[in-house]
Amino acid sequence: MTGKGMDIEKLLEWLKKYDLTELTVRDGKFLVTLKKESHAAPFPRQPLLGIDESGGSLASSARASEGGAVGLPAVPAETAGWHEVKAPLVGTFYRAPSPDAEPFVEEGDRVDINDKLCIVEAMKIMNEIESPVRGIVREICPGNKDTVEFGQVLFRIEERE
Amino acid sequence: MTGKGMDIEKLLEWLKKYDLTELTVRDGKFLVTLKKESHAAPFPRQPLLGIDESGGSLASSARASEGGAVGLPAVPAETAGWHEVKAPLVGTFYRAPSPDAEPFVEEGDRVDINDKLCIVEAMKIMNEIESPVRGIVREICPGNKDTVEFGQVLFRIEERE
Amino acid sequence: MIRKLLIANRGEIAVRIIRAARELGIQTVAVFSEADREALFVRYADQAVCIGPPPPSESYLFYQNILAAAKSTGADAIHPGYGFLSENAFFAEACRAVHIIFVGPSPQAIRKMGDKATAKRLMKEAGVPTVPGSEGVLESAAAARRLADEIGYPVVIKATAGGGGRGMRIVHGKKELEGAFNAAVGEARQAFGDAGVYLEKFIENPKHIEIQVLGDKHGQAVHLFERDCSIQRRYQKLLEEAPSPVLDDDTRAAMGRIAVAAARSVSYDSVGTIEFIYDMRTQRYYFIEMNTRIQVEHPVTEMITGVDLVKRQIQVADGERLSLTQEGIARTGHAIECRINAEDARQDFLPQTGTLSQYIVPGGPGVRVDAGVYPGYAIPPFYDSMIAKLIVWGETRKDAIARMRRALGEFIVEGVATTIPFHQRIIQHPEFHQGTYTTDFIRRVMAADGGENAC
Amino acid sequence: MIRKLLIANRGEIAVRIIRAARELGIQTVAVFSEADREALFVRYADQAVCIGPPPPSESYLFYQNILAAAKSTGADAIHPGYGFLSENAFFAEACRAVHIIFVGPSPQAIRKMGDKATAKRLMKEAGVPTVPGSEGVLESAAAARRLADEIGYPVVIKATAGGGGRGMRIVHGKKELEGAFNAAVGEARQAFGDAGVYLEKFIENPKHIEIQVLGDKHGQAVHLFERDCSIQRRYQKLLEEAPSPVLDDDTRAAMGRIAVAAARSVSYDSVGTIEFIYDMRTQRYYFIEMNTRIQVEHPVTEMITGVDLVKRQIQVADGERLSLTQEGIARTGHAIECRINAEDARQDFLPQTGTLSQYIVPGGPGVRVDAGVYPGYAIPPFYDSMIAKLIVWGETRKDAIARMRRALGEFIVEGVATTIPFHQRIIQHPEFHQGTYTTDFIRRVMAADGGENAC
Repeated sequence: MTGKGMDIEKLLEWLKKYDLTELTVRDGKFLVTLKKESHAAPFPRQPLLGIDESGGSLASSARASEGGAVGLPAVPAETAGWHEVKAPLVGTFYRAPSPDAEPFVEEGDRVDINDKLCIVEAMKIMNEIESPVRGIVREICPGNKDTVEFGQVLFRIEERE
Repeated sequence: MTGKGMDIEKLLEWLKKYDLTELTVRDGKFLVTLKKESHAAPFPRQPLLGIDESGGSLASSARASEGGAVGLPAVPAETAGWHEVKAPLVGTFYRAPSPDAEPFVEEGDRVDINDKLCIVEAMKIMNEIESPVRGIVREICPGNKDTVEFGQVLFRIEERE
Repeated sequence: MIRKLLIANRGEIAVRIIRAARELGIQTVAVFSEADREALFVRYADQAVCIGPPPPSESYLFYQNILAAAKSTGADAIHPGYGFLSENAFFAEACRAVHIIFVGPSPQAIRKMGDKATAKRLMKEAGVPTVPGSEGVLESAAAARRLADEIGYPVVIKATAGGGGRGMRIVHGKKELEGAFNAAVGEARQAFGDAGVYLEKFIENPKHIEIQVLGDKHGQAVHLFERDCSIQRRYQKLLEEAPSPVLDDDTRAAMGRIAVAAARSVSYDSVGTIEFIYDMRTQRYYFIEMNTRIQVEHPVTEMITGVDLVKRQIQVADGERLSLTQEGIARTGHAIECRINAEDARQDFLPQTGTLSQYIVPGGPGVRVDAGVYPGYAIPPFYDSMIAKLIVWGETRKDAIARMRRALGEFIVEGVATTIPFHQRIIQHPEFHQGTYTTDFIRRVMAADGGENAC
Repeated sequence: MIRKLLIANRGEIAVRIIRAARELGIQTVAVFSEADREALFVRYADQAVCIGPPPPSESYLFYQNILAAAKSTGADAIHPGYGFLSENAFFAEACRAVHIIFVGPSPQAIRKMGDKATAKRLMKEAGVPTVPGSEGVLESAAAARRLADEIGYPVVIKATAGGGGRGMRIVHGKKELEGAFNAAVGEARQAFGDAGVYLEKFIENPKHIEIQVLGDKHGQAVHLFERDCSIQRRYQKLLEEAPSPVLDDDTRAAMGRIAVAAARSVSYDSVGTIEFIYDMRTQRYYFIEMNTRIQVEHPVTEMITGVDLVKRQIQVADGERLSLTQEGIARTGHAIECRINAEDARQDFLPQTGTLSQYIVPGGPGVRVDAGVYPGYAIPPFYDSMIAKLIVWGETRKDAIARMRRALGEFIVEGVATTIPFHQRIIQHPEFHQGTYTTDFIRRVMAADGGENAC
């Protein structure tokens, strides 16, 4: 069997048809490997703070001491073009300036550049996070009081004039 | 980038063009990996008795205690169709019935089925190896008195009527 | 002086022997079947010779090719590992006949200990306690009763021609004896065409405790304490530890002395193991058999004594005097071994084949891994399913258990199912923590826990 | 009671700390930079929090995010490992301020030992031998001569503002002194704008020998013998062993007592190391500095004593009393550690990045691997190049060397160049076998062998 001239679609068909998890096509110098990506990642995935970028909180992703693999929630496809506002530091996420106050923003709200979005509290210091873009808040990812890690997505904003 | 509809020849071209050692094409569910098989095997190759099927003898393949990787001699392409006579046991390869006698066969000789080809001596027992085919002896792989292992190629015979 | 050692085995024990030889400055020759060309032991050896096709009978048991490989490569000694040819007296003699050192005991010792009846008789003569019972076939129910009264109930009546539990009757008291005797005789006659039965004391749910011994060719012999191998599934050991959590020091010392006497009685001149069953109720122990080879579980003894048993085995085979004295062998701490098999515990321990797509071994303090595989290796279907042994040492048994738990959690194998999750269940079990488990632990406890297969 | 420990470090030491914590039943939180998302320590921890981008100043040194991660996850203790924040007294205080246990000594001890001049003065007061020399700046050539006569030649004159050998003069005898003094003063003035120089005894090609100490918060302190860390390349340790092959038992005991006195003098309450230079000609030794943290080479001490230093470090940080007594600490056998760095010795030890396409670690008896990587892992370019530590134990130094040789041969790393071949050269060198090597061994011997880069 030679890999030359054999198109991938053909191989993909075989994969599906025969329910293969791996298909290797070899010809002298070259090797083509087709794998069905299983749910198990190459390394047993454990939920990490921050790998889950769709808004998982620390509370929800704290893992058992020797817990098993957990699937990661998929990012909805339509979010692809939205602007992501990420946590610039580790801390606790607050949607409002005080427990009794209204949230800074809700999903669907229109925001302008430098509008306040939330507070991330770290070591008793309240860090206000402002919007870097103009648009509509499509998603507020962490829950109120969730812990967020560096780089975790806090908001998804559809940019609009 | 999606793997669907992209043919392997195209990917092979890229491999060559960009001197890649690995190329992965991914689309959501599927993964295609192209690798240039390097000279280094996935495991550091050390010369093994018998991996060298082009006629390496034990003497030549004895490796240093902590020796490095050694390339394997390639089997000449034209041998592809020839019949290989392999050692059925471990022992010492003798080309002639006794030290003073003529060799059973030489390269270029015509042999018939059941013609004697050599002796493999094991624990003082002389095992005569006969030709399983009719044809012309194209290659005598081990040297006289070399040790041969199980499955090692002793002769390559071009089958002819 | 052994200068080149051929290893007539495969897998982790072949790697283990190569390690010992290399540390002694001895060259190594691996022999391998066509299925093992990519195996770790083949890569690690200085030389390697293919000796046949995958079936063991045509390669690892095919001594002609093994001897030819030894002679051809100039090997002056052969180490048989365990299994395969390791307890084959004929092979040991064949080595001797062609002037190759067999790294094991004398053929005579193998032969004596290889026959159960001979071994039991010899051990009795050497003062080693054996399971009390009839010397041969019992002639009558009355004879059976007399004997049972003498040795005490419970007793077991077994067909001499029997096996696998057929024709076997356990008798708990005097009243049951005559009926059981007659039933056993009838069943034996019907099943095997031989009405002969014998009677033995029945040891219910014993511990399996074995003593490691080491002798040289100059009449020296020592023991290296015991191993507790009572965690078994269908007579296959799964987990071993040293020392045994239930032996007191007096019993330990007594068993050691007896094991050395047993070894001396056959002029034992290698590493070997005297196996006992130990009755926790009476604290009595009885000789079962001797294994005249290095054992799978030898590392737990190495971990608590610091003695390299495989190196010593090679040295004594080479005629060296044992430089160890009994007083000089101390033990420190506690060691546990888990056998990591490529088996799916959820499918009745069905052996698995496949490629190790990920393989991360545990490390750090007190952790030892003896493995025959590597990342990316494809496990062939022809041989034993054990791919690695995970051994830990701790200052105390509690420390060792915590460490084993930690190490099992770090051991990541993908591509095939392994017994790692099963071991995780074992070491979390309260009865394991107590140390009072017996040979029925796996069957009894795992079944109660929701089935042996649930994990 | 510490219940959840945050590890403010990465790589092999983070894995090492997770192992210790897990064996103690303590939950673990890893913090990691964006470059370390796939690292082994992140996978092995119970929880993991990203704390910043790859540069250490924005992640592993950015204590604000580390403390926030600790508070957010409910960690009650932080282990700083080595490097990064491990000897930062301010960080230790910051932990205390937010009621988190810093797994290390008191901020006071870190501060005292962190300043070289203070440390030297304190050690002198505690009766610890220090390198003889001037108390401060030398006023004149005459003062220099008086001092040199007193402490004996050779001496070294150094600029107080200096560094990197500039303004440094080695003086072998009385006749050279005045000229050297004037030259050093001139060079110091020109190079640093500060003419101040001081004078010390010059110890030529010493051994670097350090004593492991361990103290608790209740005034107890013990030592765990020495490590010989003289195999260095540009002040980077490459290989360490314990015990030192050149110390006699009296010197060993004396150095241990002195190290304990040094630790007590600053109420030292954690693991730490007292570093000495040891003059093989005079058999005298001098305090150099104290490292107030767990060290890279701690495993060699663990291997010969059986004491788990990281577990002990966590326990004493938690306020536990040391359950060890000096008399109860015995040593057995010999241990050697090789640091396996992703560096190409043929390219002046250039750090390598790349993916570990094959990664097979050695195993078997007496072999320990502490690694931060796994097969298929991609080494990021931002951090230390050490990927693993290979540690072996043997009954004797000779056994340990043979074992290290065997283990290095089994260690297969593909995808990046490593220092494995370089270590193979070191352990085969006759001077290494003698054990008399000093800190100039790598430079001197390897150069003579055809260049440090040839291997």
